[in-house]
Amino acid sequence: MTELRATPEKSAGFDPFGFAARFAPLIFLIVLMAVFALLEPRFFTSVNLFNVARQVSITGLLAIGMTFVILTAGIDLSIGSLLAFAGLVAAAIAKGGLSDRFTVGDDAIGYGWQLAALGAIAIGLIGGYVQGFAITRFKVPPFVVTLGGMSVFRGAALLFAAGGPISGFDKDFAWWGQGKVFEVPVPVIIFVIAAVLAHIVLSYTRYGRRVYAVGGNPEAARLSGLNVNWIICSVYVIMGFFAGLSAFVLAARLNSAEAVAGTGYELTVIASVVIGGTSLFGGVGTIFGTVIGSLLIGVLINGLVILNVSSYIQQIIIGVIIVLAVAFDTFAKSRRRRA
Amino acid sequence: MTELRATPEKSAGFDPFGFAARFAPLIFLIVLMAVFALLEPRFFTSVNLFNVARQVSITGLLAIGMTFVILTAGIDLSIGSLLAFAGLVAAAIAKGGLSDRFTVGDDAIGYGWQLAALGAIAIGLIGGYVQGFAITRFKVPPFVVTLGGMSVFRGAALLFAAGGPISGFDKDFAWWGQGKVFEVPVPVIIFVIAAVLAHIVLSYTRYGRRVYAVGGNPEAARLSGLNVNWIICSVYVIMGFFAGLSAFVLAARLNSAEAVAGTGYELTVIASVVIGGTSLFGGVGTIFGTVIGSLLIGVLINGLVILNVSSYIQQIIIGVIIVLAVAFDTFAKSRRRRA
Amino acid sequence: MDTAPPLLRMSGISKSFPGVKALDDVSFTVAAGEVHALLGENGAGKSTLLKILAGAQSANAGTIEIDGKAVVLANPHEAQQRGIVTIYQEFTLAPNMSIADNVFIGREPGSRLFINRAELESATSALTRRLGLDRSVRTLVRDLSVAEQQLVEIARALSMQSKLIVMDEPTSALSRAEVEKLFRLVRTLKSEGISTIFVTHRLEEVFEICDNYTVLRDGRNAGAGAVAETSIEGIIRLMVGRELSGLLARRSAGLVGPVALAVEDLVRLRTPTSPHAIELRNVSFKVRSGEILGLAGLVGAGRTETARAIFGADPFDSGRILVDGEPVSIRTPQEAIRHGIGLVPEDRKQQALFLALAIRTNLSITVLDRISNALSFVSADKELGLVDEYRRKLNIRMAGPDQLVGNLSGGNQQKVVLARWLALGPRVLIVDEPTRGIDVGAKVEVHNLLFEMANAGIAVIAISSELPEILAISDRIVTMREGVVTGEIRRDDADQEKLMTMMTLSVGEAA
Amino acid sequence: MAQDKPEILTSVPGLTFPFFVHMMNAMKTAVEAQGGTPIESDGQVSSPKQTADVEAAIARGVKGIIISPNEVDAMAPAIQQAIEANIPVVTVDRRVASVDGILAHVGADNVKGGEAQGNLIVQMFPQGATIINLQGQSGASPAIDRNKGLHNVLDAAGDKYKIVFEQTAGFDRAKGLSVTEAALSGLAEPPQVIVAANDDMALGAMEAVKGRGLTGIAIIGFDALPEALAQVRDGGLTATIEQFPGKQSSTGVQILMDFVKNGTKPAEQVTLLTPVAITKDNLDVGERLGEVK
Ligand SMILES: Nc1ncnc2c1ncn2[C@@H]1O[C@H](COP(=O)(O)OP(=O)(O)OP(=O)(O)O)[C@@H](O)[C@H]1O
Ligand SMILES: Nc1ncnc2c1ncn2[C@@H]1O[C@H](COP(=O)(O)OP(=O)(O)OP(=O)(O)O)[C@@H](O)[C@H]1O
Ligand SMILES: [Mg+2]
Ligand SMILES: [Mg+2]
Repeated sequence: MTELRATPEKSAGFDPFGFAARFAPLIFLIVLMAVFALLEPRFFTSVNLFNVARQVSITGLLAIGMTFVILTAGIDLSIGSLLAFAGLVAAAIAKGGLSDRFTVGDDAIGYGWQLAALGAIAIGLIGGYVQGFAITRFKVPPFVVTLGGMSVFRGAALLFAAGGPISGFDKDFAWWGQGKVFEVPVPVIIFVIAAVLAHIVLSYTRYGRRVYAVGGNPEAARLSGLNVNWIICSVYVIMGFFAGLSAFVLAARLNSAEAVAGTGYELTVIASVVIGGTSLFGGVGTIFGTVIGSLLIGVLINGLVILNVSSYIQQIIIGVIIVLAVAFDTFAKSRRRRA
Repeated sequence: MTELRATPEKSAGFDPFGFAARFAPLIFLIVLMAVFALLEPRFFTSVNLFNVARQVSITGLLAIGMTFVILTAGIDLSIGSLLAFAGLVAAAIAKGGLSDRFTVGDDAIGYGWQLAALGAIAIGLIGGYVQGFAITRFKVPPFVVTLGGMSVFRGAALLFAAGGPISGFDKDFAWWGQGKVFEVPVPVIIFVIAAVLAHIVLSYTRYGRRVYAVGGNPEAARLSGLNVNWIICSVYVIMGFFAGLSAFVLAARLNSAEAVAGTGYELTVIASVVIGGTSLFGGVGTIFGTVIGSLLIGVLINGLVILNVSSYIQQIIIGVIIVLAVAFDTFAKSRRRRA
Repeated sequence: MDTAPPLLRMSGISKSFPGVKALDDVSFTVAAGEVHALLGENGAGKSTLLKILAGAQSANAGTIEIDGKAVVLANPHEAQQRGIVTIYQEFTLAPNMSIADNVFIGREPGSRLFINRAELESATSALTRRLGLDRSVRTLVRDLSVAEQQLVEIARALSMQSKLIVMDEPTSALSRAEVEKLFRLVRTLKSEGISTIFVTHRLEEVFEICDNYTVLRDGRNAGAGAVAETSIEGIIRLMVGRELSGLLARRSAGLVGPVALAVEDLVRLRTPTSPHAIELRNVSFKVRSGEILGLAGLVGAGRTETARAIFGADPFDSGRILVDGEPVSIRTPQEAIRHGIGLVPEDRKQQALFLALAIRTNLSITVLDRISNALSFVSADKELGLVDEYRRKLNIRMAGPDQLVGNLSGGNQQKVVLARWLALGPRVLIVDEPTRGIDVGAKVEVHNLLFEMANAGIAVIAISSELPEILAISDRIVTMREGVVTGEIRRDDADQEKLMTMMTLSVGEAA
Repeated sequence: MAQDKPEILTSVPGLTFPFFVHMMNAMKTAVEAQGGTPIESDGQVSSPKQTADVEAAIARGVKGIIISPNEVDAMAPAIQQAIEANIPVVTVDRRVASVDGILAHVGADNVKGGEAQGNLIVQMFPQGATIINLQGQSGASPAIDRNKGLHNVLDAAGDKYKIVFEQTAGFDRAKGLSVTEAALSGLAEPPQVIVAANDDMALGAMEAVKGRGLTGIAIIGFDALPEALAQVRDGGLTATIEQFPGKQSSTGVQILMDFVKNGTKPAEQVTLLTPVAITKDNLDVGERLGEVK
């Protein structure tokens, strides 16, 4: 949204409040990183920062999809479950079935990572489409449909793998989660490419404008002749795509897929998106913000662990900081309007 | 005159669509119960129905509070954590501290159930107030504040009890969860009283009217002279009260309080409220609907266990039925419009 | 050519809502190149008919023919494909998107995939300039005033390929200057052979711009014909089906009481919530109890800002407000109400109504304390009595007190808002565009109500963009321009021309 | 549901954990083998849910209950209720001490399992060691008990055993990985031992260690899942703890069915199996070794 705010004031030189409003989450992130770096210099090593980036990539991919959903004033609670299901399907394909589920390393036969990735993404797309269909066709609120989906996909994942993990993939598969290109972890590269593409789609294409319009005022969008149902359905399909993709990357990263993977991801991911300045009421938000929001949560979790803060206190700090980050963003924006 | 033309349709006798629209969740519940009773007659024994009622009471109390919150277009994700924290505080008070946490039965010394109940409710009220304050004062969306609260209260609960449970209360305390009055379990009585009171407040008092108004259009409510912030804050306090109350009842029911209690309750409770016809956009909903919604979920869980459905398939069925219940409600209401 | 079918023929259209038959066997014909007025009281069914034409609602019965061919308009997209473009009565913009994005939403220039921003913006600014909307096309719609938003909606309609433009009360939020610009555009369209359907409650406008008219009454055809062959009275008779009762006698100015509200040097800088708001500079005026003070000005004169500042809806930076001679501190609407000040806001849907709640709840919200007992229980009897009282007094058309306000016609919604404040009985009542979208009959009723209130000793501040209305109801008129008071005049000394001059004076000239 | 096919409630804390899935399967197989019909209950890691399941089973009129309680104190009232309804109850894995009348308990205490981990560390590193401890999900009773057992041994063994880093990783593989990565970044020296409260976290830690290219760190899991056994065999993990969930279950079912069918009470009211640390040397102890290919 910040970038939408076209500003005649732009020419009036540097506007500190405008800057703060636009980059509030980024400022917050930088301060947070500075604090961690001061408290524990090892936080700031390149190894650790790459770790953070890699950890963030998985939920970050989900957050990109979630940005589309939230821009239409929707929500998707099913992503964690869908991810688990898609991951198991990918794993089963990669292992050529369920019988060899624990065979380790290259001995594992199977159908290759290409088919496995396709399988995960297909499951994601189908899961997203079914939910989008229920939302637009039966007029059931996204919260309810995806709450149902959360239960259904988890059940499906557990049933599919009979409750157990599937693990040990070949090197090519594992490369997608563990490999590096010039020191940069592969998941990070995937995340960055996905973020850039999503940014282009949202900012410069017809489709992107329509997503904002539907979120901003669905009735107005309908009366303007947009196919609102189609657009709403499509964002859940996009979300499903990202759930499938991150399922694949996560499986490669862990060298294993489990039915309990992704539990609780929905809230982390929604929090990342909202911290990045996207409004839960739709129509306002950017991919840039979402990336910052995802990094903020990733840094927070990593930093507190590195500082070896007791896990109970970690939870308290994380909760407080999430609220503060959004409060700071709100405050910065209101300051700007005052200025 | 349109107003004259309006009347004949009303006197035209029973309006099946109008009836279906109003009582869609109830109809759905009755059909569900009939199906279970047919498939397994033991579902319909009085023992089992009282079981269901007692199980529903705990989440039902939370759902009553959540109805207030959702009526103002808010949401509270922190209830499970707040419940755990409040329960532990009550337990510690009942046991006279943390040192005797495992002393069983009447040997347990302590400050009595009265103070314990007060303690749980006080924690609930404070927790609710702090969140309501952050929402109204810092203008952070309820989703974010209570997501933060969810993390903070869970951390606090774990810290308070050092992660472990506190258990073994005296008979008077346990009566509130395990006792019966003329065959009717005490939690059920508490739930019914609370539901009736909440219904009266929402339907017949000034305060109730204002809650609906604030949910319906906060700006209009402000310009009509309502203290919108006060009302919004108050619903989180009410939610906190119910979190404290149900924490007390749950501790009494299980004869124990744990830091992990209530995990995932937020989604079940929100689902109950929405199934009961309350709109997540605020301004529309009833306590009657919430009670039906809570029963529906309780019956579903109980019925599937009694039918000996495999647990994974249970999850799939529950997910599907939640969506169907809301779809049926929407459908019945839209039929009415069309008619 | 005489045998050619008309551009549009709707016949036998019926539409029911629960409890209401909005349209009953309505026929409606529009020829190519004409400007056709669709008239009727509030709730007559005009908007419903036009929404059916726009594909936004479906009829229960009836046929639509375009150029003699029967068509089915299942959704707005199909209607637009056939060249029917609609400006709706309600707000249909995305508030967080820019003017340019809103104007071309769904039809952006560019390649199949990507938008050409430069072209988008230049095309938009060409349009907005023609309409006299003096804003960067990148301004967010939510930062615009109601009038400006209306212009954006018009710009959007004009940007579409059309044969027929439907305008449902486009002028209700506009002042004279913009109305004239709009009419100039309508005439240009007409010369290009494009037809316009025009809905308004300002009947003079019909005689200015329209060729033919159709009148609806209670969802049925009440008459149609050429504008040249009728008069305002003739149309009113068709609309109302009876003679209108005249204006009430007003209490003479001599009986006006002491100063009830005084505003002194009110200053509000470019401000907290709206970066583009009008700055108020040293606004001062007084209003006495029993008096109606008219606030006149062009769009952007700062009248709404003044009203909102007095009412505590927005903060102001300096200045004093005195009630009954005592300085008071008002920071919230609640405090304003406590001091006996009420405000009927400009935008009823966003700022006044609870659309999903019942009429009774909407009406009683300001007086809950009065109609409830010590235990804070609301008395149903008192509440229903209240609804009944105002349904009669203001002739509100409703299916019943439990009907949702959102299902009322625009005019009846406005009456519910007025009733809410009348019920409270404030000492000072500010009404901001109180008759926007209200039909002629109801307008008289609202005016009479304002008189009654003044007669009862209430100080009334009336803001209106219609000069005839200001002249009809005020005892005294204060004019504003760009946040500055430019003059004050007694009604008896005022006429439209004088007011117009005062409204366009700049600060220096005013002094 | 005839008299000759008695219905038995088989209830475990949560079927999202492979450990309990195995336990459930063992229970069901044993019940069927003994001529009963198992009624499955998944506690979903929630005491109220497991209580509800027990109540539903009582209403259904099951002939016996075999249960691994989600939380021993919180499940006490439900078990009490079953006993009052004259339904025999056998508890598995976790013992409910506060209720009288439980037919039998078959268990391998989680505290003992944690001690087994500690003892293995002491045995492997008699000179002392630096240790990363990955705890289970905060507040969950196996997490508490296993952690307690580990500390019992290491704290007693003296200062040379330094827990340099201790965090929860929620019994979750992805968290096991990310927490270990952070821990390795935060420590000046890599630790000698990583001990985890379940195999999932240990396997996650193993990936983190591999990712860093470190060798020679002993990684100890818990639960003896087939995958962990495979890794112990292939050298990825150093050890895991076998609690014999299958044996516990089948023994428990045996006792229960004996009582249901013949009214025989067990000789021993409490049967405790000692948890065993499985390393390369005693892989054959692993109950589920057969599932590993
Ligand atoms: N969605 C709806 N649900 C129920 N009733 C409706 C709905 N929309 C319109 N109505 C009713 O239909 C009738 C016609 O309304 P309509 O909006 O067409 O009137 P109108 O002629 O446009 O009035 P106005 O001049 O006030 O805009 C009114 O009685 C109104 O209450
Ligand atoms: N509800 C509101 N809150 C904040 N600012 C508002 C609001 N409504 C209007 N404004 C701002 O006030 C400015 C001028 O509004 P408007 O044109 O209504 O002025 P006005 O003097 O009241 O004129 P008129 O009454 O003729 O419309 C607009 O630019 C808009 O940004
Ligand atoms: Mg209308
Ligand atoms: Mg105005």
